[in-house]
Amino acid sequence: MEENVTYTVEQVKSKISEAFPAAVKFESKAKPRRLFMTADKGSLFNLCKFMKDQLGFDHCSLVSGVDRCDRMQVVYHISSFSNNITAEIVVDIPRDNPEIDAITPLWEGANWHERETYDMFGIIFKGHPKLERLLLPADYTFFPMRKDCDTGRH
Amino acid sequence: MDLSTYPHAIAMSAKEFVDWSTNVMDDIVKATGVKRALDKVSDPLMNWGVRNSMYPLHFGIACCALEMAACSGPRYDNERLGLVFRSSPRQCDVLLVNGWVTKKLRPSLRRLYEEMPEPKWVIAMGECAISGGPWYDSYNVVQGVDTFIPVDVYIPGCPPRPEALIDGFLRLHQKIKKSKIGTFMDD
Amino acid sequence: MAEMWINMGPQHPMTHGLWNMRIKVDGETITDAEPVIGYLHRGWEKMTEDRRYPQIIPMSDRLCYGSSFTWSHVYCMAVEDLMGIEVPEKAKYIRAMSDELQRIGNHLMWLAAIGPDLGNLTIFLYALREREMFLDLFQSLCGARMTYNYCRIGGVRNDAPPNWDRDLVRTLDYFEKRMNEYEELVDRNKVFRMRMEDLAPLSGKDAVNLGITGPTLRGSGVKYDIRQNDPYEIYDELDWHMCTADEGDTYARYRVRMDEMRMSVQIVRDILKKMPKTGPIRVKPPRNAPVGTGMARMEDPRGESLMYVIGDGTDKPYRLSVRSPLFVILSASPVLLRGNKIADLPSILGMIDVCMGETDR
Amino acid sequence: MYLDIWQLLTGLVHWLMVNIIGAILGWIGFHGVEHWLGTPGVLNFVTIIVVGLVVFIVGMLVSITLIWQERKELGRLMDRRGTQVGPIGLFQNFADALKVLVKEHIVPEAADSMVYNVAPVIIIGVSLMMMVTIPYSPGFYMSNSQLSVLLTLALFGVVPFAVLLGGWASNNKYTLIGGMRAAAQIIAYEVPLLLSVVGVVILAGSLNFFDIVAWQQSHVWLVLPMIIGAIVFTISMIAELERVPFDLPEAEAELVEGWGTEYGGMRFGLIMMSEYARGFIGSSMITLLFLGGWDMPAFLNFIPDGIWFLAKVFIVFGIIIWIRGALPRVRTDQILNLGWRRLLPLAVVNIAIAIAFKTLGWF
Repeated sequence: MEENVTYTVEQVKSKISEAFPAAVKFESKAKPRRLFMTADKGSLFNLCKFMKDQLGFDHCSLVSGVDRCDRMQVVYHISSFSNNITAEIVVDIPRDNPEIDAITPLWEGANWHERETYDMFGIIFKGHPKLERLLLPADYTFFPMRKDCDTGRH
Repeated sequence: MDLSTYPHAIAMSAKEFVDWSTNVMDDIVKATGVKRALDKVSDPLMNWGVRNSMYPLHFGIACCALEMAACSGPRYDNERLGLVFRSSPRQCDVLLVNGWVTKKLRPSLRRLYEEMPEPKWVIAMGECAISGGPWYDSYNVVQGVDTFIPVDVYIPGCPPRPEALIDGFLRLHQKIKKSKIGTFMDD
Repeated sequence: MAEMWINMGPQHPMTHGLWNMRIKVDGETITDAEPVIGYLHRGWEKMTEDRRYPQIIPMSDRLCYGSSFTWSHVYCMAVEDLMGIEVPEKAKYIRAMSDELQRIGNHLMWLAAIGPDLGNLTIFLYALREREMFLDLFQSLCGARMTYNYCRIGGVRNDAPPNWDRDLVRTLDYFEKRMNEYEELVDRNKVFRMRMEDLAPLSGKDAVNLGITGPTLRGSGVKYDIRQNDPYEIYDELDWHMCTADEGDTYARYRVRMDEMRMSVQIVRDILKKMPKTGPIRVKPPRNAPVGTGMARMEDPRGESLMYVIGDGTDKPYRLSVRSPLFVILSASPVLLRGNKIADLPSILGMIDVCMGETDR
Repeated sequence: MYLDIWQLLTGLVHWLMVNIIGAILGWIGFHGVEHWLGTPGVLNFVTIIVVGLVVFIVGMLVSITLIWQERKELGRLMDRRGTQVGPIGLFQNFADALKVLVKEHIVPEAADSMVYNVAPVIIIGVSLMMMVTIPYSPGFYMSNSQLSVLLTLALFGVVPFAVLLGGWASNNKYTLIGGMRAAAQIIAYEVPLLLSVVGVVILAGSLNFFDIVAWQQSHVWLVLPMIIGAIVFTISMIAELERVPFDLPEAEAELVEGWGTEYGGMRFGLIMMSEYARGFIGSSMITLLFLGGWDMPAFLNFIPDGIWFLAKVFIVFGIIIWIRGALPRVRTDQILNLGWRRLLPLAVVNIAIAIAFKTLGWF
């Protein structure tokens, strides 16, 4: 990333759609300093790397999983300190094989978020340095945040 | 003295002798009424001592831990009552459970309780420790600390105010006052 | 001495909260560290899926008991974002004011906690003494000492009681005098400085990469404060500036927090000047949220807090996800600890202001 | 003006043994025992025991008062009241003492039980033994040895050894680190402590407390010529007593309760007690060596010597408490740096000053 270059939301949008014409779709929602997009499972890591290296998104705020019953989603909130933009990337992954590339190698701050998402949803982050149970005791066998997990039973 | 109740009185080992002499002393003290006289002095004295120097365990779990800290602050100042928070369970008398107990914590809390020397008391502070509180439908919260350790005093509130905590300790005073903590020998 | 692992926790005076710091020591030096958390995990996010939107406000108060108002605030902002509600002008001012008072109260609790960490009990009691004043203010504002249940979706619950402004100004005047007392006790104390300076330095680049936010980040010289860079409520209209320090060591983090307390006092004074005297303080939210997502982030006393809520057309959220600032800062604690002495562990961890309720959720 | 306890108690014991018990025995008819009781050897022996008992009880009472003083003074420094059990909190320590009596005695399963049990005995025994050498006034003392200063300092050096033993035997990582720290600290601070006393000894020309105080009475309080020595001695003594800012062996923030983590019940109570007993000895050493002991302005002669001495001890201990209220704990490496790089050279400078004074013949 070049120093002291700031981009507006529109510039970021155009740069991303130039680099990833097929994989990334922007949502119509528009709010100041926010960017909403959906990305492909396969191109997520490259998208994040592009955003970090070229566009100055240097802070991973949140990685959260969502169980949509027919599919899983991973939602990334990635913000930029220089541009003051927060991007929301929604990635769909199949429910029977929940695997996605880890972004911990890019942002160390995503480490525990991904661990927690694994802990709660059972989503496997490939390339994560230490994907173990974080909040729950290691001997738990269920993933509590999945919608089909009946918490009353445990 | 009737030696027939101690059939090995003639040839006994050192341990047996200790037991035997303890029993004899016990019998004498009880029969002559010395025990009652001693208890009359020692019971109120010991009881007063125990009541006025209760050391709670310095163990903050959740919200109520801040009120515990506020209780030792200048406005409430629990040291007036001789309450000093100690960090080692070996030196404590009161286990103050001030927050929800999760399944991951339960073994540790049980162990802390076991590490404390007798006589010891447990105060459940706040709704979470009493019954699970707002987390009544959680998969990871133990519904009440009294499911695995005996609790003496419950302080309701979410979180209880520091005055309520001090009141809880004073209620524990009343409970100790009723117990026979300072009697010299077990009846 | 051979290297050995020490479990510091779950019951340990260093842990303000409940967690377990596993450290590997070589004599007195820490060679490795691994935080073990989850002792307070209660399935907060799962439970919210079974509560109606207003019912979650008191639960979010209990996310972090040190700064409960900011958490219910960020929750309400996220739901307002989802429902598309515009908050009345006066409610925005009251919210920002409560935020700043909460920030002072929380920083005072942090100041109280680092005293025993460094081995001095006096500062603990001094800070608690002043914290009581701010708790009193909150008590007359909303009736509770710590868990307020004050913020509402679409505004705040009630207006300030009569003469509350007068009490507030008096408290602030008094508090500014007391701040000098702390600085005499800590900043002008050679031993305090000896313990804190050049301890666990963290460069701004590392701090950003590790996801650290809040005063810990600003202590490393990174100028980033969500109140300024991504303003919410009315922070862009107020007269204030960001507090940073360049050294990146423990003392810089301490300085940033102390400056923030003074800055919060200034913000509250400014709000009192600019706040409209009359006006609605609350709009009625719809019962059911629309299908969609809402997101809000704000500057918690500890860093960036973010809530992400998905609505599915019912009166309960489909998913509510929380970003806790400490969750991330704690994951970076091995980096801060490595190479330091055991004796410095409490002060390094105390300086990031640990609050486990929001970390474990 | 002082009370000669030896004279008084010798007379009392003689009267009790010869005139009361002897008379009764004689009346019964045990004439041999009566004469044996009256022999000087027996009388001396009993007198020593009685004097020891009196000095011990007074020392314990003073130590208990020091605990009370610490609680109240620290409370006031922190803007609160401190303990309120009994009139102005005076009964708090008795309540604590009664409580530890009824507590269960636990020996951890993994501990080395013999060493675990012996270590507190050594600490408590040594701490109480130090009371033997401390004179309260020219007449109120237990022993008047020619090397009493040296003996007291030697006994101080035994305690960290027992701390190390206890910390190791508890089989707990915190206690082990605490014990190690005690050992490291004592090596760093024993040397400046002893060297700062050397200056006093050079000027006063004796290792006896009585001679040192007598010298101060005839010349000047040693704190004036030996100001560097007094400061070095005070700092080293705080380190020796393991109090804030040098209470590393029991650093509460990181080591739970330090080396004493596994000790509970009666042992914990006695260890606490002995800590304050050592605090009393430390403050009285500062008083005796630098503040003139029981020396007083001539016009205040009507106040007994012992009261003067105790008043000075309480003031010195009050300053130590003040330091505790104002300072945080110093780190391990900093404490060693301070000991070796600052205090040791200062102590040597102090000796040079003492030698200069002596050769110039000023004192």
